[in-house]
Amino acid sequence: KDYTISVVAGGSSDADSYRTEAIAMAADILMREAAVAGESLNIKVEQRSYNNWDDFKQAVTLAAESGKAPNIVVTGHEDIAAWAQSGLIVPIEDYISLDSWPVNNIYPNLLNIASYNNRVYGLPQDAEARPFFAWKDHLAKLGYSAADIDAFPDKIATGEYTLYDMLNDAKKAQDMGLVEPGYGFYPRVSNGPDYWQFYTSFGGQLQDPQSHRLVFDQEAARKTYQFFIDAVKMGVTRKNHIGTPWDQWYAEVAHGKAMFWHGGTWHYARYTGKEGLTDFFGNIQFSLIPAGDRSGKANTLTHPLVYLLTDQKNDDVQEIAAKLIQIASEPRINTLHAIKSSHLGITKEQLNIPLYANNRWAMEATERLLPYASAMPNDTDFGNFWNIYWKGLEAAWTGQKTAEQAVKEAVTELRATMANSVIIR
Amino acid sequence: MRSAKLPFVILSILSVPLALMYLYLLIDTFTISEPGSLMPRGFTLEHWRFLWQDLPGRANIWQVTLNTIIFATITTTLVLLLSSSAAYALSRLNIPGRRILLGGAMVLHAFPSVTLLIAIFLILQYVGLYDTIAGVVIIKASLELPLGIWILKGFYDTVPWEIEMAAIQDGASRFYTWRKIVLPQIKPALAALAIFSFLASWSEYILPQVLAPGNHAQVLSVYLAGLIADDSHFDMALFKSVGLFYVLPVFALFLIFQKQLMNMYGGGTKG
Amino acid sequence: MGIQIRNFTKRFGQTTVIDNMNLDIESGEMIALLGPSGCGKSTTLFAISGIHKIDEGQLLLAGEDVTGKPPQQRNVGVIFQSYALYPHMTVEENIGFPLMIRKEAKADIKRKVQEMTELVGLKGLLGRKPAELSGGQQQRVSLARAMIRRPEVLLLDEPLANLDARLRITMRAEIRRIQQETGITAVLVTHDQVEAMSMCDRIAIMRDGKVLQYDTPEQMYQVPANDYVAGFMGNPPTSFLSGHLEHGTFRSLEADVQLPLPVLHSYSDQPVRLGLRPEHVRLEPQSANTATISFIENQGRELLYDLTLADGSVIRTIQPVNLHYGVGQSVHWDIDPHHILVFDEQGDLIHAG
Amino acid sequence: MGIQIRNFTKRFGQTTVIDNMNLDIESGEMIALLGPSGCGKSTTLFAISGIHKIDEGQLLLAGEDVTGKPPQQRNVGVIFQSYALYPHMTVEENIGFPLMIRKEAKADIKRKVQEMTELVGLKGLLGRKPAELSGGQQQRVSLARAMIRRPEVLLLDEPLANLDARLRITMRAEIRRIQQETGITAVLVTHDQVEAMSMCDRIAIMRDGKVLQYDTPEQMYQVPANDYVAGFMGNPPTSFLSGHLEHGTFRSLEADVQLPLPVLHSYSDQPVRLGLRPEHVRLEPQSANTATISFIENQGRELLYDLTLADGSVIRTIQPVNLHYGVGQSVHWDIDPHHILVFDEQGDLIHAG
Amino acid sequence: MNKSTSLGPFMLSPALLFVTLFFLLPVVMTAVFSFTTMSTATGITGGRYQISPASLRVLAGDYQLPELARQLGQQRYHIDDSGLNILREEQENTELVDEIQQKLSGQSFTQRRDLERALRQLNHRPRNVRKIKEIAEAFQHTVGSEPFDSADALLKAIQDSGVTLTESEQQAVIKSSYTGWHWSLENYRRMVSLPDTATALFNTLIYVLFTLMLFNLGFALCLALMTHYLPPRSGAFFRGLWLLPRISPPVLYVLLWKWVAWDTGFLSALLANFDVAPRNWMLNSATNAWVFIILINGFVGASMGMLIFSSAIKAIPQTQFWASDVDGASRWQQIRYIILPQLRWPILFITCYQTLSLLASFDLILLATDGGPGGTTEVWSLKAYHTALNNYAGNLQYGYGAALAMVLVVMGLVLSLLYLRVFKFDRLVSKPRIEI
Ligand SMILES: Nc1ncnc2c1ncn2[C@@H]1O[C@H](COP(=O)(O)OP(=O)(O)OP(=O)(O)O)[C@@H](O)[C@H]1O
Ligand SMILES: Nc1ncnc2c1ncn2[C@@H]1O[C@H](COP(=O)(O)OP(=O)(O)OP(=O)(O)O)[C@@H](O)[C@H]1O
Ligand SMILES: [Mg+2]
Ligand SMILES: [Mg+2]
Repeated sequence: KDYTISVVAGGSSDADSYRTEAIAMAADILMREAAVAGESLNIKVEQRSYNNWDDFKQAVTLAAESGKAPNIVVTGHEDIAAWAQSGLIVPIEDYISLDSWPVNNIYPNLLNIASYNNRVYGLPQDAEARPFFAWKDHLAKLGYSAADIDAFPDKIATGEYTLYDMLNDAKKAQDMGLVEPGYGFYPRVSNGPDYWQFYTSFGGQLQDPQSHRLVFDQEAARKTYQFFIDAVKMGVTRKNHIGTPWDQWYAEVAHGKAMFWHGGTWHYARYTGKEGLTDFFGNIQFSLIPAGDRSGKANTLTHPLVYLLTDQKNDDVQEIAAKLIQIASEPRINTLHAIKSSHLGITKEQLNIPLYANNRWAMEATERLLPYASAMPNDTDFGNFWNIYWKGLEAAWTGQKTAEQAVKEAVTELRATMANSVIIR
Repeated sequence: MRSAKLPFVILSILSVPLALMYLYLLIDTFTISEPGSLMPRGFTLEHWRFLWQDLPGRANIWQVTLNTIIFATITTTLVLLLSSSAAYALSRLNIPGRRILLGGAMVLHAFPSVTLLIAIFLILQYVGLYDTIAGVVIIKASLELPLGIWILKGFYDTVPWEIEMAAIQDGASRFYTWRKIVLPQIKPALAALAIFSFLASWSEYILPQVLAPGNHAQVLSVYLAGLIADDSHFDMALFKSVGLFYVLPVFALFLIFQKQLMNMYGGGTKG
Repeated sequence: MGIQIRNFTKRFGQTTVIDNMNLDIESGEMIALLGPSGCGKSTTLFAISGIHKIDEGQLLLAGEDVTGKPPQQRNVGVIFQSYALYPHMTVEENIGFPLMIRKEAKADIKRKVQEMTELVGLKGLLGRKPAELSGGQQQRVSLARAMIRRPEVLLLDEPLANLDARLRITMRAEIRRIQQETGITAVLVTHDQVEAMSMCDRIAIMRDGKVLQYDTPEQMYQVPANDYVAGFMGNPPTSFLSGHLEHGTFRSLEADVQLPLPVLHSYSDQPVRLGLRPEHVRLEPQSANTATISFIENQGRELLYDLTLADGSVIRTIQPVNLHYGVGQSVHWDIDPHHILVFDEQGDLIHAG
Repeated sequence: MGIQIRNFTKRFGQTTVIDNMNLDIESGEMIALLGPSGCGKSTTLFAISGIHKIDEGQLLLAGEDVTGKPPQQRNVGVIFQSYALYPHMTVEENIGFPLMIRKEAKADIKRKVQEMTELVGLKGLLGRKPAELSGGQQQRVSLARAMIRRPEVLLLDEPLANLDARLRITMRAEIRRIQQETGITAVLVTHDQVEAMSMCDRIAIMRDGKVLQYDTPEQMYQVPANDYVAGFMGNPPTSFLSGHLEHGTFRSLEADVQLPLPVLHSYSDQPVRLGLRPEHVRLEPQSANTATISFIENQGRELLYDLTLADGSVIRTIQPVNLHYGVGQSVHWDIDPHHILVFDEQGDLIHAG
Repeated sequence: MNKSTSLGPFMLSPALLFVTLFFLLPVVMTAVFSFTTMSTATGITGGRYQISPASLRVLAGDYQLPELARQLGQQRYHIDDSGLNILREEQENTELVDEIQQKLSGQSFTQRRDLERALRQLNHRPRNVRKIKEIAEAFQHTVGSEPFDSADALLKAIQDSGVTLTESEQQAVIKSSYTGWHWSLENYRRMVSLPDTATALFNTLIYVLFTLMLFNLGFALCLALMTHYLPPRSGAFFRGLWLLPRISPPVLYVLLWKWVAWDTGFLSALLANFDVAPRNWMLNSATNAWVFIILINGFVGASMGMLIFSSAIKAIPQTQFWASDVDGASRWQQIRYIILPQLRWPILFITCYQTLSLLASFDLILLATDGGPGGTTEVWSLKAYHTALNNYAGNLQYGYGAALAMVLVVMGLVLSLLYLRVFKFDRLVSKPRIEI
């Protein structure tokens, strides 16, 4: 039998080529299996990657509306909610057994992230975490001993070292002239999931575990907003930091122009690759995002991409696609992607794959970060929810509003926009 | 004729920022200077490598350029065809509601195309032109119509009635008169509009991106946009080079056809 | 093919431009529509050609009612004031256009164009575009284009207006010759009376959408229906003099003029206007009427004198160059009674010598 | 203010349009530049006004060298061939423009415009836009605009070309009167010899960027420097006849013409061209020269006959209307020897009667 | 085709067809969308019926039926005879059915996954995951969270699960479980109630007004006038230079501005020589941001006006310039009295055309400041884009986006009608002189 399976990946650059190639490899394996079993099966895999998320999502949704959806979509897990509700995708658990290999080896929290309405819609394609970074040399000059620096991640993990401690150190570093003003704390330059980490650091919760409803914690939001206001006030972060060009930012953080910053596990590839930082571990310490204050907790956020199965109105095709996804999630195959693109693995067994195990970054990051990783909830209203949160943060950061005002307006807007589906505390 | 010194000086001063921007753009594509450095250093052709080798994972630049040329050319042709006939009817023919139609053409321009995309998509989808170059061409041409109609109408207004009368007297039908007698009179305007539409189509990004997302017919704007989203491998100098490559043909086109393009205005009112 | 215009009325919006006009043009005749700007000459032509709709009335060509027919179905050739040549076509294409429309054979067209260009004297210019031609040449292309399909009616809208004096004289003769040779019925619109007189069999003088007089040039020159027509005919123009008729003598006290008009002895105390043509006003030392020369214009072989009378009114006389009067000189003048045109107060002709 | 043009040369790219021209115009004089289209008349005007730069030579106004000065600094009024009225301004604004530029008081401008419009007969049209005016009215606006600031030099580029005959005559007189009254030095560009003769003190006849003759109208009419000038002067135009001069007699075998020219008895077997003015050609039954009438044109008070000679060449005669000849009729003609112009092969005048 | 009354429609129809199909129809559809709750999640073309946590929340909250919601929310699988009979009827593998009866009879499961797991332990288990799913479904005693294609199917499934509904309960369940869009005025209500609606409107006003006046008209005029007085060659050069922003791709063009304005950019580097601390000039303050937004858009916008004005000036007969030279007009007076009055119509045209262009455009702002700092430069169209088309979390709100777009359409419509009226555009239509 002949099948053509198309796979489309969003937000992918050259380093992410295994997102789609893994499916092609899986097809090869599946065909060989069929041949061994004496069946004739012929699968052709069409691959396509998009750099730009907006374009990708637009293309996929419009293609789906016109009945031309690709069979497999690689996208952020947050799309599951909307796409599942609109019927664009079907649950993968209808086609493969969750108890089978390698699905049963996937980290359960990742599999959870790929679920909606209690059903598993896709398999995680990769994992990552969003660490907090510090430039070791600056830490040393601030007076931290080598041992202190090594213990830094632990101090953060326990909540001993908070975000405000960090601001103070940053200020000190600036005053000492280690970094220029505004470079003490040098966050991500555009909106992104990273900014939920601070909300979590201040004790915020995104989803109510019982009702699965979104939660807006006013106090946590206020503290988060205030934190950035304070950072600006102390001069360690620029008021207009948002909007700085990415390539400038990368070049700066990779060469010690900043004291503290945060990013993603994949930054490792960029620092050591294009930016030419040869000794990553000698220069940069990484950890969880510190707790906001004593009441909050250190955390990190993972934002896995997932393989999703689109509704083709043809169970046979969907089943083949599901099988391909299943095979592509084999530790060996997934490791190719994880290492090449500096992401983290999805299965426990990957730690036993030499390619993975020999990669210091992958191993350390997996150990240090992944167990603490939370994720954004899958909810159709989450996009709106996020926009509103971000708008408030940006207004506070740039000095347009006080933290209180910003929270108040966010609440007003939340009430007006999504009434029942959000719990406002 | 009087001296042109004063306007030259003023204009030069006003143009400095713009000229600097593009000058440094040019310099950056041929050197290895760091971003933000004022003194260029280290000549290289490295950033222009896309011209002779395909970038990994991307279409061949020449194929993409060809696609763009085809896209722009067909769109331009369509704009010319549609607006030249519609504008003639509005300018010269005795049809009820001319006033309203002409006003309508202007009002059309008020519709923000981006926000209508979803609806446009559904229609294209319904007529089976979604994800085809033909679909994008049609939409782009429709968007350019109001301007085309208004410009050409102004020109039709200036064609002397007498030659049209003469042709009719000589036995030609109105339609034939339009095609063989009136149309040749507004050639300069057609040329201007053609160039203008070509420029506009050349730089169109959203429409091909959204309405023809398939890989088969990538245009330059989409190719270029594809280069930036890659935040871990973003190569600014390469991006600038491709950008310059994208701008240069149309810039040359403008310089060559500037005389024709300067015929954008055909009058229109005597008040 | 004769043309009959019956009760023709044309309105643009509220304004009536042609008011119930009647005009009979015989087959093979060439007539002129003469009148000041805006009197409706072009409008009349447009009606005949079919470009304008007729609001009221009828138009007959060769006795057939063509009122509702479009221009394409009337065999009418038009020469426009501005020639209306097709700027993008060569002379050859311009002239051949009406034949091409009819889809005649290429060879035929070529031959006919050849003939036509010889007729109008354009040989050797066939490859040029209108912009490369002089006014006179353009004129002739326009003529050739109108003639080539042998129209039964030729309409000419100020065809000579843009030509210089010399060319105009030549073209006048040319057009008239061709018209007479081919026996076409022609209507010439002009505001130049010399043109109208020299080219046409009959002239219709129009004012404000009405025909004032429709007559042969000689008749019109000699017996103008009213002072307006008299003023229009004659070059240099007729001078007018107001006064009273008393028992066979015209008198103007203010102008200090007295002229015998024995034929009109029956009138007494009749206010009249005299029309005096400059060519009939003589400088006669014996005359009792005096005037002062206020301006002399050299017209080449003759001189035109402005004679200012006692009341400041001016009459003109044209005289051979060999007389030597100067500006400011006082002269005596006279005119033969049978050359005097006499109009009543309304301007209608009472008597022509 | 006198104008001196010294060794003026003007080139457009490669082509020399004016070639080392010299012209002296006296203060208060009105001269005409007469010549065919493209001979450089307008170019000369543009040089005087300062619109064009002078490639070589000098221009003196009132003895002062103004060669390098921009138009704004020369007090020169120009009437353009196409009027160049400002289409967006009313008549009043158009005429007042030069004064407004000088920031004269509103009331003054209004008064002067009023005066000027009366002078040129535009009263009542002050509120109109140029597009709403007839050609003649536009012409007069242009005139008024040029005159209103009392220029010392007035340049007129074919100012009467678009007027009808009657208006043209009136305007000729008017312009001349204003020019004489105000003592302005004026240069009139025209290709109409009647206009040039009737309005100007002197005429410069130009061809191909050169001045052929610069003289008073009478002199030019009676003693044209060459056949070209002769052909230009006179209305209807001079007819020419080629032949030989043999001991005091002109002979053309082909045309079967023989005319005595006793004054020129010294020439023998000299090829010449005769210039015959229509007004001097007489229809004389006794004459031995015969011709056939090939066309008759009614000019109102006179008739113009085309006389075709044996070899097909045509001469013209103008005769009073009371003679009754018909087309095709054979006639005898003659001319007084002292009215004959004789030119040599190069066209230069040998003798004027 | 001799009559203009028949030729006219014929010649207009192609353009009319295009415009209707691809312009008017989308507008009408957008207007329709704006009264719906359409989003990615609801799909565009239709929905299904699904008992999901969200729908149960609505049922419990909006319809005050918490007990029903609880009932429907239950998941229960019970191995009983009715299920086995169904399997037998469907002629399933009898050995398997027998084994189920034998080993699992009487057992209950709250998760399908658990039942499936149990089934997978059996000896005669099917190889196929889908088969197992089908078998499990036979024992389902609740509606579950499967989507149904029709309301009737859902109701039937509920009935089958043993829950009987009253008429009103049925309606409530149908409404709350529908995943597609429904009609609603919510979008407009929401728009009115949000505080930054007014801000966006005000920003739009500033943006359109300043860009239009300063650049699209003012600067365009300056360019046209100055290049007019230049020799043709340098005129062409400057026009070409100023056309560059228009023909450059926006991403590249904005990048150049960032190169100028950012804290590592040209301006900072240049001013460093004068001891001015480097800063992000573009985002330093709201005022700065506006200045740059207007500059960025203005540089692009000026070229269109420049082209139209330049060619309009070119169309003025040269003799008028000569005449005014001779009349003594200085260059400034020439501009003031001769050129500008005759540019009336092109100026009006550009005003009209560019107002509408500006209203609808946002791409440069998006790339330059993205509405920042802190939303101070977020204009209406950008807001529409942000809220409706640019949603990180994938759920694009077509309905709300359409409502925002409709506001723009209405603004544009009103403005253009106003322009058409005020500028007396109808005078442009003159009566044809050929009356057939
Ligand atoms: N389309 C029109 N709408 C309104 N009035 C018109 C129209 N065309 C002509 N007229 C008016 O009709 C009258 C007659 O116009 P027509 O063109 O026939 O004059 P004409 O005798 O040809 O004048 P001219 O010698 O100036 O060409 C004029 O008063 C003119 O203003
Ligand atoms: N800008 C120019 N470039 C090149 N040649 C020109 C230019 N202006 C005029 N000429 C040429 O110079 C010659 C003289 O032109 P000019 O306008 O002075 O003629 P004119 O005597 O006024 O003729 P007309 O009676 O037709 O107005 C013509 O042959 C013309 O073609
Ligand atoms: Mg007319
Ligand atoms: Mg000239």
